[in-house]
Amino acid sequence: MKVRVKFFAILREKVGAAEMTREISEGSTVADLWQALQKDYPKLDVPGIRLLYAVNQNYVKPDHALKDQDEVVFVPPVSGGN
Amino acid sequence: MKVRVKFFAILREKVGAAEMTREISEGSTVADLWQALQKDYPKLDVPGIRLLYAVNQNYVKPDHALKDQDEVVFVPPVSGGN
Amino acid sequence: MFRVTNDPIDLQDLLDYVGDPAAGAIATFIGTTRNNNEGRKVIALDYDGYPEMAEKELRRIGADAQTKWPICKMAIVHRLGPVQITEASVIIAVSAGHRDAAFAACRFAIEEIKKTVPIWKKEVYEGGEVWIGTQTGQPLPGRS
Amino acid sequence: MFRVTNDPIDLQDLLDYVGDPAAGAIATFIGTTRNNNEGRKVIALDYDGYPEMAEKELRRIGADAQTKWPICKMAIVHRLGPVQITEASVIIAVSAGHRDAAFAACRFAIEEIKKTVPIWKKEVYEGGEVWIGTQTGQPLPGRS
Repeated sequence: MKVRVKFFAILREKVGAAEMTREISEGSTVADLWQALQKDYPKLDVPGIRLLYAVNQNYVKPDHALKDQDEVVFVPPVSGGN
Repeated sequence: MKVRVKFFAILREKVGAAEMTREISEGSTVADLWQALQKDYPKLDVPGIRLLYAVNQNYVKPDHALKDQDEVVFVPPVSGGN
Repeated sequence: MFRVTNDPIDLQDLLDYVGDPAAGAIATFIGTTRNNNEGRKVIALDYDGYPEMAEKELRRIGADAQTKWPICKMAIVHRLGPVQITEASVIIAVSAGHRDAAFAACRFAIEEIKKTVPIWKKEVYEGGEVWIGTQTGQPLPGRS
Repeated sequence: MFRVTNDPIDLQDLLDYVGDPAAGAIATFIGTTRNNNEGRKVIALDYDGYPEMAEKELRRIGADAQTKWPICKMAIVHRLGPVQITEASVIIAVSAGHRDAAFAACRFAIEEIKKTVPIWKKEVYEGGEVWIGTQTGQPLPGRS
């Protein structure tokens, strides 16, 4: 099955793309997808970064199982500041 | 000696004047002036009202002694609300 | 910028005044005339004020805020005279490097205004009018 | 009114939206680009965002605020792209019958925005640029 991955901010810069389609196996979780991406794009392994996972514009847990045509975003730390 | 008294809000309505000049004796306090005014204008005795005293645009205590040409204002409860 | 006025208040004037390259946060508060109060249907509010002393107290509030929090600039404008439903009777704007200070100073300013600034509010409601704070003999906050 | 935009934000649009005859208080917060951060001289900020999800999160914040406080209306607009010194990156406006609720909901909104809304800030400073929140490996607030 296929999922669409969008990249923002530092991850977009690291991967050099705003969006891509990935083939994944049934039962893959978002955490699995992230590991696979890090293997293909070693620069995605930003030291110390803490990510949230979003599927179809909702935050999900790392063990969330993906479905065909899902839109997946790995969310780096948001703007913060005080 | 003479002082100028300004009236605002409910006190202006009660006394029917925005401003007046009063002759007072040496050593009079603002509280003395207020008592004298209440005698001349019984309507100024608004039940339950709590006043602040201002002389020359500063809040003062009731025993503040007045000087010639002072500008005196009796300050009813300010706008309040939440 | 600390003043009272008989004209409608323009928030943009206050924002222009408090704008500052060192500010990362601007908090504002706008007090508006509400169409109801304690079950009464309000038609308008009518503010009376002692302008020279009111402006002096507003400046004092600004100076106090400057000593309490690291803010850049503060502006307060209070309107006098009739203020219709949805119109602003008071606007406060505070700029600061960070939002904690901006919020704290803005909140402080409106609480102080309602304690010590010689401005009085007459509520004109269906069936009558009343000077707020005077009708029930409630204790006056602050110095007495 | 919950949206992201590439254009300058007009506070008056938000005020027009939240205006309400039942409101006695409007609190606003404006986040602006500050000329310095942690000792660096900042030239500008550049915001990236995931617009559909950002607007969804902003609506969620508005709905949460409505359940927590008796407010009338809330508006949040966040800008994306470059934001120059003194310009607004985010504006929040909240109307309520009374000021307690307006202040509380406004404060809540900006804290939530900085935790969960997928918008990222790149600081362009003299000598470099950095994605804020990413540079030090600091823990991400909120869900993880």
